[in-house]
Amino acid sequence: MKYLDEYRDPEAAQRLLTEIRKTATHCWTLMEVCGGQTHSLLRHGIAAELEGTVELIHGPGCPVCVTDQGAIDFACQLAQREDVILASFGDMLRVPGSDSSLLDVRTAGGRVQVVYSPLDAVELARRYPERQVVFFAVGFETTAPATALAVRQADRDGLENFSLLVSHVRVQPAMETLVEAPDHRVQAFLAAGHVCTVMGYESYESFVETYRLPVVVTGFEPLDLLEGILACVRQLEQQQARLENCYARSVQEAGNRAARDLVQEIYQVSDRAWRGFGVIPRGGLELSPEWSQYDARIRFEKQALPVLENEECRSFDVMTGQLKPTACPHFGKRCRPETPLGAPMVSSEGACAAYYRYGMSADHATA
Amino acid sequence: MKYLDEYRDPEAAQRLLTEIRKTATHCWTLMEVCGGQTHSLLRHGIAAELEGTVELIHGPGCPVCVTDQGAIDFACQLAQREDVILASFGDMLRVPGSDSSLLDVRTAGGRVQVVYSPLDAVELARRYPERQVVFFAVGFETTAPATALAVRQADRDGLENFSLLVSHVRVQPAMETLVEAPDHRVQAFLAAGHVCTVMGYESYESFVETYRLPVVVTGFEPLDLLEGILACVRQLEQQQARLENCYARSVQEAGNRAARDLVQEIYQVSDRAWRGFGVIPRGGLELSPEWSQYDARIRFEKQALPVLENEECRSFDVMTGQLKPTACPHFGKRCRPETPLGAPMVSSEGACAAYYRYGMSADHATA
Amino acid sequence: MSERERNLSGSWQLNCPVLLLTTSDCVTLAHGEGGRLSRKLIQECILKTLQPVSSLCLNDAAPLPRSERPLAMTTDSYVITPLFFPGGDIGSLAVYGTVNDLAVSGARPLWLTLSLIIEEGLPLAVLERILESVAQTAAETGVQIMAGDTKVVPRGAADGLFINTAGVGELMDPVPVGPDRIQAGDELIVSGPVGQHGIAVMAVREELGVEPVPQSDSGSLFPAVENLRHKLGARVRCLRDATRGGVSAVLHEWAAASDMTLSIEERLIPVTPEVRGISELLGLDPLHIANEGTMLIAVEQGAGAEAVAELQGLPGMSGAQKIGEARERGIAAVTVRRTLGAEQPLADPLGSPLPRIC
Amino acid sequence: MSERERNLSGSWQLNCPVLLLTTSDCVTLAHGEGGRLSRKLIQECILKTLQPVSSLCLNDAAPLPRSERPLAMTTDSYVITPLFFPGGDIGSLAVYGTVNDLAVSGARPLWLTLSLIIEEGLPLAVLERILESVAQTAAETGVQIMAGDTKVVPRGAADGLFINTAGVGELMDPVPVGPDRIQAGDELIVSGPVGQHGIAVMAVREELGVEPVPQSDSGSLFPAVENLRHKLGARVRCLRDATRGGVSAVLHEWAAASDMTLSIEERLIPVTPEVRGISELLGLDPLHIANEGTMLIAVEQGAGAEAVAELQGLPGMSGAQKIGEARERGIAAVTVRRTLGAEQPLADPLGSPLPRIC
Amino acid sequence: MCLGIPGKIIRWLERDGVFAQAEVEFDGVRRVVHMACVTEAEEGEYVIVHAGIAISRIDPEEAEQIFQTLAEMGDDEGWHATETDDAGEDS
Amino acid sequence: MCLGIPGKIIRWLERDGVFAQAEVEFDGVRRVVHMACVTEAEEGEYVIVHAGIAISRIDPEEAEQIFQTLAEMGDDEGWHATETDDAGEDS
Ligand code: SF4
Ligand code: SF4
Ligand SMILES: [Mg+2]
Ligand SMILES: [Mg+2]
Ligand SMILES: [Mg+2]
Ligand SMILES: [Mg+2]
Ligand SMILES: [Mg+2]
Ligand SMILES: [Mg+2]
Ligand SMILES: [Mg+2]
Ligand SMILES: [Mg+2]
Ligand SMILES: [Mg+2]
Ligand SMILES: [Mg+2]
Repeated sequence: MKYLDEYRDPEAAQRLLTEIRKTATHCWTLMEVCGGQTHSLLRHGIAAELEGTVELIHGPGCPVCVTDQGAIDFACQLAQREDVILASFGDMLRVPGSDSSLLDVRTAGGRVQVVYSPLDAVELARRYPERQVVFFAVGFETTAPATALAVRQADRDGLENFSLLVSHVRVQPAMETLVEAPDHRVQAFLAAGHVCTVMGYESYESFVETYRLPVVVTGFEPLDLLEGILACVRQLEQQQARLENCYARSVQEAGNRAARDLVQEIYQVSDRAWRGFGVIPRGGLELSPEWSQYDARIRFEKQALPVLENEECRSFDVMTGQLKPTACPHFGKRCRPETPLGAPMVSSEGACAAYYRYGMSADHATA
Repeated sequence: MKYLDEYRDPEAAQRLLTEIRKTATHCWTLMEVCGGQTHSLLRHGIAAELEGTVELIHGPGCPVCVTDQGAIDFACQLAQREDVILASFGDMLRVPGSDSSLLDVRTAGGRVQVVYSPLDAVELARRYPERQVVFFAVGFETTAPATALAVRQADRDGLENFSLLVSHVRVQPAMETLVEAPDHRVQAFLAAGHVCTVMGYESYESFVETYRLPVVVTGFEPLDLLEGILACVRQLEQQQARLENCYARSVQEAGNRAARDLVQEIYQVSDRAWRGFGVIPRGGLELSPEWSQYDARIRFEKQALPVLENEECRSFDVMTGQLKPTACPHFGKRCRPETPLGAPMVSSEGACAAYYRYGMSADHATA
Repeated sequence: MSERERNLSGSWQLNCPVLLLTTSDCVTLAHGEGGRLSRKLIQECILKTLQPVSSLCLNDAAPLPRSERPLAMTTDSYVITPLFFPGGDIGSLAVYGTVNDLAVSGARPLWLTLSLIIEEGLPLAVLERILESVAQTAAETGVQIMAGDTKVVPRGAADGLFINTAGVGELMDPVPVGPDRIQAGDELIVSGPVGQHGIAVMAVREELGVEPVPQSDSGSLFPAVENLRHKLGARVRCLRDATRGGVSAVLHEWAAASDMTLSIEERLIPVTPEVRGISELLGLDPLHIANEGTMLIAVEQGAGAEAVAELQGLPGMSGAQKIGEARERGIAAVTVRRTLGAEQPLADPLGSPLPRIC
Repeated sequence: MSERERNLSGSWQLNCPVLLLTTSDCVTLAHGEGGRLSRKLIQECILKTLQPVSSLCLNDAAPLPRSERPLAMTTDSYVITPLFFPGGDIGSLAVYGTVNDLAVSGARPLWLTLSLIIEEGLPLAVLERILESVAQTAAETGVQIMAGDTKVVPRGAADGLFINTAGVGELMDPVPVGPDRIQAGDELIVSGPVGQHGIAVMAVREELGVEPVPQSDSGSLFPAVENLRHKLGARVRCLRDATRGGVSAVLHEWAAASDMTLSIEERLIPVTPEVRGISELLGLDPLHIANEGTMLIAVEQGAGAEAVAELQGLPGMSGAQKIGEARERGIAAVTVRRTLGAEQPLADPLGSPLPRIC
Repeated sequence: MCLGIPGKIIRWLERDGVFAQAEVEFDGVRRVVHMACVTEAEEGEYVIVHAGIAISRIDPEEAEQIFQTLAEMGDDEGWHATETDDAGEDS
Repeated sequence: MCLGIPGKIIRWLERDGVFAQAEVEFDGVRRVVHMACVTEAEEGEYVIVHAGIAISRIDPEEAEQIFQTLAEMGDDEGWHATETDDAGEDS
């Protein structure tokens, strides 16, 4: 596939690896913000190859992992209602709420429908006029244009049985929370390529200036990641802290104007409870008042969602890079993909799940 | 079983048969009003044994057969609603409406629940508070106390999701309609034993006087039927026309006071469309105004039900004794229990179905 | 009784080992999707429970032991609601049913396959209890479970659990000639009271609220078949377990196959008081109600008394009765004599009888 | 395309003879209740359609022809939604699936049983079309249908139609020794592009709206197995159709059975462009997706090239590839080399992969 | 229509008024029956039950009448005398 | 997060505004994609698609950059020169 296969070229990847190894005089600690990058780093074996050269720590980059337990509980409650179809991305189904996951609810008879696109959920609303279709709108800024467009479509078609349970989160406030922690270990960031595709990277300028940390906008394929890592390592070796864009085929400085307009039209910035973090000021998006008739929380008369957390799960430490997943005392033991204690073990993007899947087989982990 | 087995004693039945044959100097034509009696006469082979001695013609005695097609159509519509559970006696399920039967509707996804008792339908309403449970209240005066009691129970328990689709019919007005026809052939009536158990038989006095026809209240077991037939034949041989009670172990002259009170409390007499007859004045029961909140017709905003009929079905002729089921041109050919043209072929009490089942095997009918 | 209440209330005691692996105590879709949970379910729950009666392995097909005799094969799916009923459960039924189909065909039941279609959400403890019943019934009837399959379908796509068993058995000499060879004069025998299974299931399913709860006749017919054939040899024409459609359906099938009239007498039909009471209450005819451990047998003229005596001497068969005989085709394919003694056609039911008020 | 639209719209041409008997053009509960309609459905629809490939009769069990060779037996239930999918339907699947289970076990498929669980309301024309597909597939694969069963369950108690087939076949010499005998150096071969069935079904079921609709690989593996065994004899260690859980599930089962590390290379895995495109779109790994006409084969060290050449010469097997080999147990039971060439564990999926956005 | 089956009252559960209930036996089984219309019946008596509700008490004396008639028929071995008796009773 | 896959625009279905749509090819398959954010793209161009909506046009020149860098790396067979070049480009 064009624009995929060439970025997975083994020989080119080896040359970049070599270059990184040559460049690094000692072992730098980088954080990849996005779970998609975590996935790719582990799937393609990059993290393993860089052991001793670059330590990659996994950021709060999975909107699935950070979705507040209270929101999941509410989604589960909605899915249990006879009049509701709860539509969701597949990723959310195994994430545990305080009692149960959406998959558990479906197992117990609730109606949960996996969709590829929020627009497919609008189609469901068209097809089942006697049901309320609630789309569980999780995701970073990348996904917000698609959910915003779903609202616009529902509005155009006058669908009164469509609403969103919005749990969109914003990346940069979380990065700030993270580096505000006195003991953080991050020396440079790989910024999330698709978030930047939508939002651009202008806003990182002040971040770089404030925290004096390199930020490199990075894509998702092996060469993209290796290039981003190399750029970070070079800056670090040169004791620089600049904002770089290594994913320029998709990312422009100002992002995508139409996408930002869509997001701006439908949403407004709000505080948001992040799983494992607590409430992050300006850490999420909510429907603007003009579109509040599409807000499932209002439609189903539920006000504030409690911030709930499984206390045993050390996801905060994992997501802030304080703890390698494998160093969590529960990892691979009580906490496994089939019996997750926390969200990072659930989502296929979650750092713990990624380590479990790519780094450790079941035998290995328990041996 | 006490009060059943002794009334099925073969030897006693033979003696009554002999007595009837001895008594009858020529072949009399009797009508058994009740489908339960039709069933028993055919099931036990009594009709066959009396051939040439007594001709038994089958009256409009099956509330299933006479339930207006419009009511069935409405029941089918209700059953198709997602919020409704349509509860019914098993008998009604195969009766065709203008398009389809309740069984067809269930096959197509509608929720139709067979119950033994109307009180079981109230239990359904308790169990499914989020659904509307509509009980299809068919039946003669015999069944009306049970459906009336169901309303009382629902009322006691404050069940707002229970209602009746009332299609109760009254026997005597139909008998009057029948004998008002100039060409009727009935020489005596076996009155329906369980209708009289509830209503008594005082009201037949004027009937006997007006039409000069013997009326003998008769039970359902072979000896009961044979005794009733014998009583009719004796009266006819003696050119008498009296009201007799041959089911005195269950029937009192005034009927059952408590049962009549229940019926009176909940229902009022009304005109009613009878399938095959058209509208019979005072031919049915409807909920009295004080109980109209339990009327499914009102609850589901349906006013008058059209009187619909399949024109090919000769059920009027069959039910008025003008036509033996086997003489219907469709009998056993296009009209069979699996493809009924009319209600009498559907209900297990229907005269056509009874003839088909007990009198003619499929091979026989088409041979 | 308390057993039954427990069954209906669904408060199972949980002890399936696979539970340790997942937070859910129910079967989930993942259990059916071929990955780790599938293997755990199969190995730690199914294989473990069935181990005493099974040569099951995870391979695709299992070799059968050699057999010197000709073989016969059958299949049946079991879709009963509720899964547990008085006198049995879907697991025992799935073994007895296929064992009986082999037995009445003249085969000694030897090997079964067991295929489960599980609705997402079935409590694992329910599954385990049913598998234990399968294992126990297989042990009792001497069959080995040779191959299996497990599918999980989404909530609402099945009714708790469906089981299919296919069976292979050795044909014993002489094989019954079959219903097409029924002759005038042949005697018709029923091995026990009729209608028990159907009435037992209906009583629980429709919540008729009757006491005592009637018991299903669910059980193995092989010992009776073996004894009969030992005693009567080729004088047994054919046998059939009177399952769906009851005795009536078997009579109609046999009448069609033989072109005889099969004529029975109502007063001879054995019926238990529970079945009698409920049948009268609901206006049902026990001849049309399903059985699961009761068969119809046609024997040569003159062999009826010996067959009945033989059956009545066997455990659980004391109710065996001759109920009629075959005659040259008369007024109808199947006839019954009731109160007045005249022969009249016996209805071939269109479908399961529905409770009547009329 | 127009075929697919017709399938999805449900506008079937109606020509099932049983239609003549009832006003409904759908299967009703009465069709499953053992009475007249049951017999009509079985005789006039099922038996008639299957007649060319069947020794089905209404008796309880069917005698099997004598066989000189040892036999093997298997069973599978088919619960696929939708019933018709690009490249097949539940009927052909139910025959191919069981034929393939016999084939990969080293048996020549001979006899099947066919058990239908029908949801009330299934159009009779759909049933007939599926039975025709069963008949055609049985004819193509040379199997006879020996016994059958039909159940109808109430609306909502099943998902249209479930089919169970059990199969018996003759074991051919030499029987593959099985995955527990896989040795270091053994070569792993896949018989064609992976993931086609699962992706085809997902594309239709989830209405992904992709064009062209990817086709299932559903088909018989017996000719390939027979050829391979003819050419390679005992050098074939074991074979397995890579159904639920895909190639990954088979590798994990084999690794567990053999205690080897099975190691494959991502770049060698054959994948069609349709499967590739959809997998990337939904974040799925074709190694975890189900196949229905593609198998994994383990052969002795050195026999891989011959096996691949043999397979590639067979119709429909041109995509066969060697994908890896067995080694002494290393870092994990199953490993894969991707872009950077390092060996890393291959996940044993928990359940069917769900489409991802993350 | 109107399938009505005799059952024996085993035990009153709620004796009074419109919501009266009793346990009633039908051959081998018992079930709760609504007794609103036969509140004055006693345990051991038989009632006719239709659709879950008792609609009458069976009068044991009246239940015997047919057998007396039959016995008389049997005695006389003819119908004339019997007819006279019956007519006498009925009129 | 944010699985985004490159696809090639085959055909515009609705070009304008927020409800714009095009047929987009992903290796062997095509599907309708919402194009609200890339209305100025042309047929034959590639877009990145996430959750059914295109979020960017792929810039073909920028896409080549890494391969040029690599080519240069390859030519020099060392990292010093390359580093200098790269640093030049980046700063
Ligand atoms: S391994 Fe499990 S408990 Fe530990 S941080 Fe990850 S998700 Fe939480
Ligand atoms: S046989 Fe059929 S058409 Fe004729 S009167 Fe009876 S129900 Fe109607
Ligand atoms: Mg069978
Ligand atoms: Mg069931
Ligand atoms: Mg059988
Ligand atoms: Mg299987
Ligand atoms: Mg028995
Ligand atoms: Mg199998
Ligand atoms: Mg299906
Ligand atoms: Mg297989
Ligand atoms: Mg069967
Ligand atoms: Mg292939």
